[in-house]
Amino acid sequence: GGGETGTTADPGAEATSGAESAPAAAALAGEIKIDGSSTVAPLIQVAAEIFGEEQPQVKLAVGTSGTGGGFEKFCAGETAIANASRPIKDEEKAACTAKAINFGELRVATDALTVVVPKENTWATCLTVDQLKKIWEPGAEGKVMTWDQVDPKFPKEDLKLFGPGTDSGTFEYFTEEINGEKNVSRKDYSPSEDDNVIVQGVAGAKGGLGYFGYTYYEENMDKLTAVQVDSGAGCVGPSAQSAQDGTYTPLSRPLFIYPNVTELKRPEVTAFVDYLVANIATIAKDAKFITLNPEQEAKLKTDSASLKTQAG
Amino acid sequence: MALLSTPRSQVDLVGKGRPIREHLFRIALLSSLAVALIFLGLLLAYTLTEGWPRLDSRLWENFPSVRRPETSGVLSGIAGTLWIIGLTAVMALPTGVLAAIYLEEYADNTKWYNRLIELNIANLAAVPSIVYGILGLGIIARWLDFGFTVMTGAVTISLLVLPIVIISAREAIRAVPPSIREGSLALGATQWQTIYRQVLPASIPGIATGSILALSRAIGEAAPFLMLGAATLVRFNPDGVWSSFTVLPLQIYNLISQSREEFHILAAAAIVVLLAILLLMNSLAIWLRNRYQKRW
Amino acid sequence: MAAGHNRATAPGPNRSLARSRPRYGEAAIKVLLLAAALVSIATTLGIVAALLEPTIEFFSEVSFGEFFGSTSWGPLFSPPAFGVWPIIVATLEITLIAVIVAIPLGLAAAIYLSEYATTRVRKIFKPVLEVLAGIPTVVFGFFAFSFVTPLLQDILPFTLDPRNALSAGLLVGVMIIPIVASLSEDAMSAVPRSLREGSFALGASKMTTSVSVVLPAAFSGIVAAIILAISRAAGETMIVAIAAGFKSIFTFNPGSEMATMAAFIASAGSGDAPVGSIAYKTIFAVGSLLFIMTFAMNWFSARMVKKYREVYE
Amino acid sequence: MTQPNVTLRGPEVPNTPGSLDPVFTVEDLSVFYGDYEAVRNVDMMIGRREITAMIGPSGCGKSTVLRCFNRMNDLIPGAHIKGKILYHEEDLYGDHVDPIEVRRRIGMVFQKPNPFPKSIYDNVAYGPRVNGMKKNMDTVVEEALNKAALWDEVKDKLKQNALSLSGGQQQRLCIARAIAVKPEVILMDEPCSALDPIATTKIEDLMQELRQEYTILIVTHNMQQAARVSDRTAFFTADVDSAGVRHGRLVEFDQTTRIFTKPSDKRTEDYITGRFG
Amino acid sequence: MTQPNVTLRGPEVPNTPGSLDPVFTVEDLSVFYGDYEAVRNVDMMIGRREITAMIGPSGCGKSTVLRCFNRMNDLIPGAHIKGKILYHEEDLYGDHVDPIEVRRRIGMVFQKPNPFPKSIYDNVAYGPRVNGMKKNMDTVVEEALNKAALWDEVKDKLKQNALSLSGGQQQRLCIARAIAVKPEVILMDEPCSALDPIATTKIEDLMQELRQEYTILIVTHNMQQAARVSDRTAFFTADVDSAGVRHGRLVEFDQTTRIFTKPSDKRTEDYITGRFG
Ligand SMILES: Nc1ncnc2c1ncn2[C@@H]1O[C@H](COP(=O)(O)OP(=O)(O)OP(=O)(O)O)[C@@H](O)[C@H]1O
Ligand SMILES: Nc1ncnc2c1ncn2[C@@H]1O[C@H](COP(=O)(O)OP(=O)(O)OP(=O)(O)O)[C@@H](O)[C@H]1O
Ligand SMILES: [Mg+2]
Ligand SMILES: [Mg+2]
Repeated sequence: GGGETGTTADPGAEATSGAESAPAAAALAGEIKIDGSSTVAPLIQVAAEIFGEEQPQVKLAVGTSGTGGGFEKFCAGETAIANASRPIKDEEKAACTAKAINFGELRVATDALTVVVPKENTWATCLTVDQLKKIWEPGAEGKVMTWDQVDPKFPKEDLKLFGPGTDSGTFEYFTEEINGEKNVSRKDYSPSEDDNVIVQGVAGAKGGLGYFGYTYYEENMDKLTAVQVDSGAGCVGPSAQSAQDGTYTPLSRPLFIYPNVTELKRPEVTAFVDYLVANIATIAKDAKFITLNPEQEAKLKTDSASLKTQAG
Repeated sequence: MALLSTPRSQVDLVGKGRPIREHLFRIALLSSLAVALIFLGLLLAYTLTEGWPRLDSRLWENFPSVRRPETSGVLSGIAGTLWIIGLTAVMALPTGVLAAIYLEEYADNTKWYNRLIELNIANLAAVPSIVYGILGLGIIARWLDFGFTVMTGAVTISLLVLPIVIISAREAIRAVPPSIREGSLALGATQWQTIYRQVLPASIPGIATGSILALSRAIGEAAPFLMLGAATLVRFNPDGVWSSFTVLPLQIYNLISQSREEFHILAAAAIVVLLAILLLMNSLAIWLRNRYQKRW
Repeated sequence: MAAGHNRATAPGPNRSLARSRPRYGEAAIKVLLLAAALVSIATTLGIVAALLEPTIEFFSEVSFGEFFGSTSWGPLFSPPAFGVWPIIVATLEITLIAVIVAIPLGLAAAIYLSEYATTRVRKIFKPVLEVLAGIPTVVFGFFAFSFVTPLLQDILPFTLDPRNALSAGLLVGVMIIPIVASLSEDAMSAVPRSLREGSFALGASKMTTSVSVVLPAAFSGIVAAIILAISRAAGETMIVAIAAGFKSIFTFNPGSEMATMAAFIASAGSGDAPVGSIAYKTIFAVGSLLFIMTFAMNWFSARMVKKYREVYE
Repeated sequence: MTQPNVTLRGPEVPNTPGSLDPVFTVEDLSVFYGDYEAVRNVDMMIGRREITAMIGPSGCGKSTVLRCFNRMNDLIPGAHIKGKILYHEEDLYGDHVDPIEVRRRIGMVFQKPNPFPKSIYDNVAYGPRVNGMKKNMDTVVEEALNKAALWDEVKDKLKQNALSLSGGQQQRLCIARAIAVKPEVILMDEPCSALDPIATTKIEDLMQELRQEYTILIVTHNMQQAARVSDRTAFFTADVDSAGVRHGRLVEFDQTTRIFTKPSDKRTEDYITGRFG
Repeated sequence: MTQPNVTLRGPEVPNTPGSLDPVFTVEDLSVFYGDYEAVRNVDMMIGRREITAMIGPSGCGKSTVLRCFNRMNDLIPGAHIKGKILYHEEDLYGDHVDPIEVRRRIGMVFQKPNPFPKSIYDNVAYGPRVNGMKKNMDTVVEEALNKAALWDEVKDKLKQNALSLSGGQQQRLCIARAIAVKPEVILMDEPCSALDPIATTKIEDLMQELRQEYTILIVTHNMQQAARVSDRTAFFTADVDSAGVRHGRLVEFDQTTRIFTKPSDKRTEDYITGRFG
């Protein structure tokens, strides 16, 4: 036994030794509020989880108010980081400026919007952008109701449409790319924030068709087939490869986070962003996101470094 | 004299086949009640079987995780719910009871403003909870600048249950017979002495029962939190009233929305936890009522 | 005259009846109590304040005619459509289904509890109804979506969307049964026993007495119960968000997915409509409409109760 | 003994003891509420087309006994009887007897007027309707209201809510309602105690009228009223047994004139001279 | 006229008309419930250490008038008075008068015994406590229970809940409770109507005792009781005015012996001889 050291039991000495033995660098604390796109959320949630295991005192709250909702809170100074599935809009920038909130933009991943049909669907292996437009444009509402109206070669099967809610960045992006203008879409589809409903809906109807982020497709490959998209250069299916190299057009898109520069002065926020940037490949893989290609990853690193210098 | 007597034949008191209709009616009534109860049973059985595989300590010891559904739990939701309920109890119950005392013991309801208060309370009890969410968002979070914190959630929920607390407390107070009040006042007690020493002690069991039932409604609310954008992935417990938080019903809503089957099982298991808390509170209410209810 | 010889037992005329000590406490308490009662008024004012400004702004951009005169709803689409009827119809349809479920079942349960059940039976069933009333609506939503809808899809001859008005309506109905049952039971128990005895003494059966004496006498209370239940149903959010979905097209088909007003508020409110945008204001406009609808119903209910209350007692 | 302060109906008393033609014969009746024996060992007879009054201090079981005659006590959980009540030689509590049928034959009027919250017409028509009568309702209603001396006062407002009537009118309406099903007997439990003197007088006059056709049993706490209107009087009281439990008992049953002039029991005398109660 | 059937307290009646030493002087009192004038133009005096009884048919306003004496009517929204009640020359409804002080001085016992759901001791101690008395509570309680003739029956179970007492004991407890605050006057509204004969006798005896020290006002529907216990009697009745509205009125106020032997008003005579009510 080491009972002999008992003589040093003096309160003052103990206090000093306690202070010294505290790890000076590691233990960060504080709360980091993050909100925004539900598409980006899983990536940040995974990052938050892993980071949280190393820094249990740092409290990360991740909300999913949607890209716009996230910016709203962000520019009101309520959150430290905004998640976005599209670049910030000018109005939103103005709102941030009005509140003197400086921010930076970091591209953290790539998404491939995936058009899915059920396994029983054998005909729609590849659709052109025009065909997708024919299905989704406002003029189709109440008119294009069966597959043979899209292409006479397709069977006369009822067309059942599913998609994300109108308030998501995904909807905005898809409508812009396919219908040519943001938020322009037929209204008689089943919108859902809940991708599970899209999966179930499409899988449950022979003539079903829907679209959502690539992640969800990966999770449900057993139930759904991804449609190849032909934007003029032949049919390309969604995959990490095609999204990264840009051949999956027009439906691949960048995903961002926007840190508040002032908030970056807090060590725990910097630490989190640093951690995310340093481990972006593993995190994205873990969250089943399409990772950045090397150039994109290099840009992320330089962008985040310059943000840190801004914050001082 | 016998001539005046009613003939024996006229004195037949046998019924005329009424019982069958009566029985059918009774059975119809009973089965209506049964339908509601069967639903309750079915619902409990369904969630219990669905959630069974995940009904273990992982559920209440772990924080939610998107990476590992198998170890994911709802600890932060349970903690958030307890915070909200605790604060709601502290804010809504005293306010509600005081308001009920005012309305029952002081308010002269020939006065327009007292009638307005009453009508207003009845009306608030019917206002959809999502509208309270708008109130929380627009006034409490933004205008009062409480942000998206436990405090905002608790104030919103307090306002939501306040009418229910007031209504049930009024009933409990009204159940105290007027003769008790008269007896006290006739001895020269002031009105507040009468209330504090006679009316309140006699109505406490009723008030407690009503309050518990009101709080058990608060426990299940999700809609206002949806409006308040309470964070969904919270991997910590609130450490104060100005902390971020999530609540159990909102977590359940989010788990249901996940596409992975594991999360649905987790949702069912979380529902069982929520229902268990609820049943516990209800049993407490029933016990209180049976134990202390006064029959005048 | 023997006045005042024993002060202890007879205070006598020499002591004034004026307040012997000031009672500021009593007044302070009354103010405190009134303040507590006024919190409810403040709540209403808060709701109105939260709703009013964005609603006014909304109607300065969107005309009443468009709001109430069109059947195309899609404030977040481009170009936006502001015909509110699809979500009103969905709200009414789900409420109607709920009411069709809840009124007969709830009333029958109430009659049973009030007129037939023994004290012991009532003591068991009332708490059980309370439990049913306390079940979180997410739970009902989950049950509707993952159990009732698949079940109905199997047994019903027509197609049912994965999210549909029918099963949401059914579950909203189950949710409001306890409200109807327990408030109606209160109203029926309040009917004086003498009325029942009067009926029995005339040779009426229990069924006749319940249906033609007790029910009419409790009418105003029952109406109030039903109206409260209707406003709960109309404003229910989680069940419809989970089980009825968000598709806002103008349809009466209960098998199809449809968004109610509350579901719209929930989805748009938790979504990304930027503050100040017309889409954001739409949330408040719909919120105002919902608030006004419940307000109107309750005002009507209060009048009914007042009108018929004097009828007995 | 001070002379009781009562006005007795002299000449019209038609029955001498021997002439009682029994509608009910009560044999050793005890009434229980659960385990509690509220009334013990009652023996009495109710004569046809007579008015029988039941008097006694509060809680002595007058209402309890009265309600046995039309089986209203069946509605109270736990209430049951021992002994027998014969209605024209038939056991009122026999197995084959339908209490609903009993109540149709034996009407009842309560202490507080309890009209249904319906129109005057519907109140009177209620009984005939629930008893399956369909035709000539107007005639039935008019006849019943006439017999209850109410027709003239209400004939122009039959559709009006019955609750808009005055207390005395309401009580006469309740009598009309009872008459409308053409019962043989009418039971009345303190029918005037909620009424003012003028309304009381009207009801008492009405009882004298009804006596021509109906057998009437009335419970009253007003001795003067019993003396004024009844042919026979039953005096009940409550005594405490060795275990300290109170039980109601029939002390004396006789012609009203005898009860009020020459009671044979000391307790009756004490009661009617106001020494207690 | 039939001789009223009453037993009058003969020798103890101490007051001849001239000797009335007024505690209350009621001058032209009318009592309103909102717009309804329930009682009209009452003039009477309540003599010190006397028992004054108020009798009359139901609804004639006895309780209404009684409750004016300790301002209990203040608690009913809309209730107010016209006229004056002087309490030892001081206007009971004067601006400076504190109704709570009034009620401390003028105690009240109700129709149905209403003990608080607390221990016997706490029931009696309640009044002194709310009036700020702190010391010697045990003595106060014992004294009050003694005066109410209840001490011997309850002295071993003072901590027991008051609701476990019998009805008569409960009523005596309520009297003890009223006495404990040392009032000058005790108002009693039909204090025996919910009690059995034996309990009634006990309360009546108690009133005779209390009369040595307190001024007592009692409302009763039992004329025999009024005759037995009171020194003076006020007879109220209700009449209907030209608009068809009923108002209570004081018909006659006099020494009890006179009221019951030589009433000067026909209505009093009718009432006490049982011709109505
Ligand atoms: N439903 C009941 N359950 C139990 N006990 C009862 C019930 N009804 C009456 N009693 C008891 O039976 C006894 C007789 O009551 P009853 O009502 O018959 O008396 P009463 O003579 O009509 O008195 P009153 O003049 O006050 O109407 C009383 O002790 C009473 O408490
Ligand atoms: N709170 C009240 N509001 C309105 N009217 C009332 C109120 N209390 C009593 N009255 C009316 O005042 C009149 C007198 O009532 P009060 O209770 O004084 O009569 P009472 O002589 O005590 O009768 P009873 O012998 O039945 O107790 C009645 O017509 C009654 O309806
Ligand atoms: Mg009775
Ligand atoms: Mg009275």
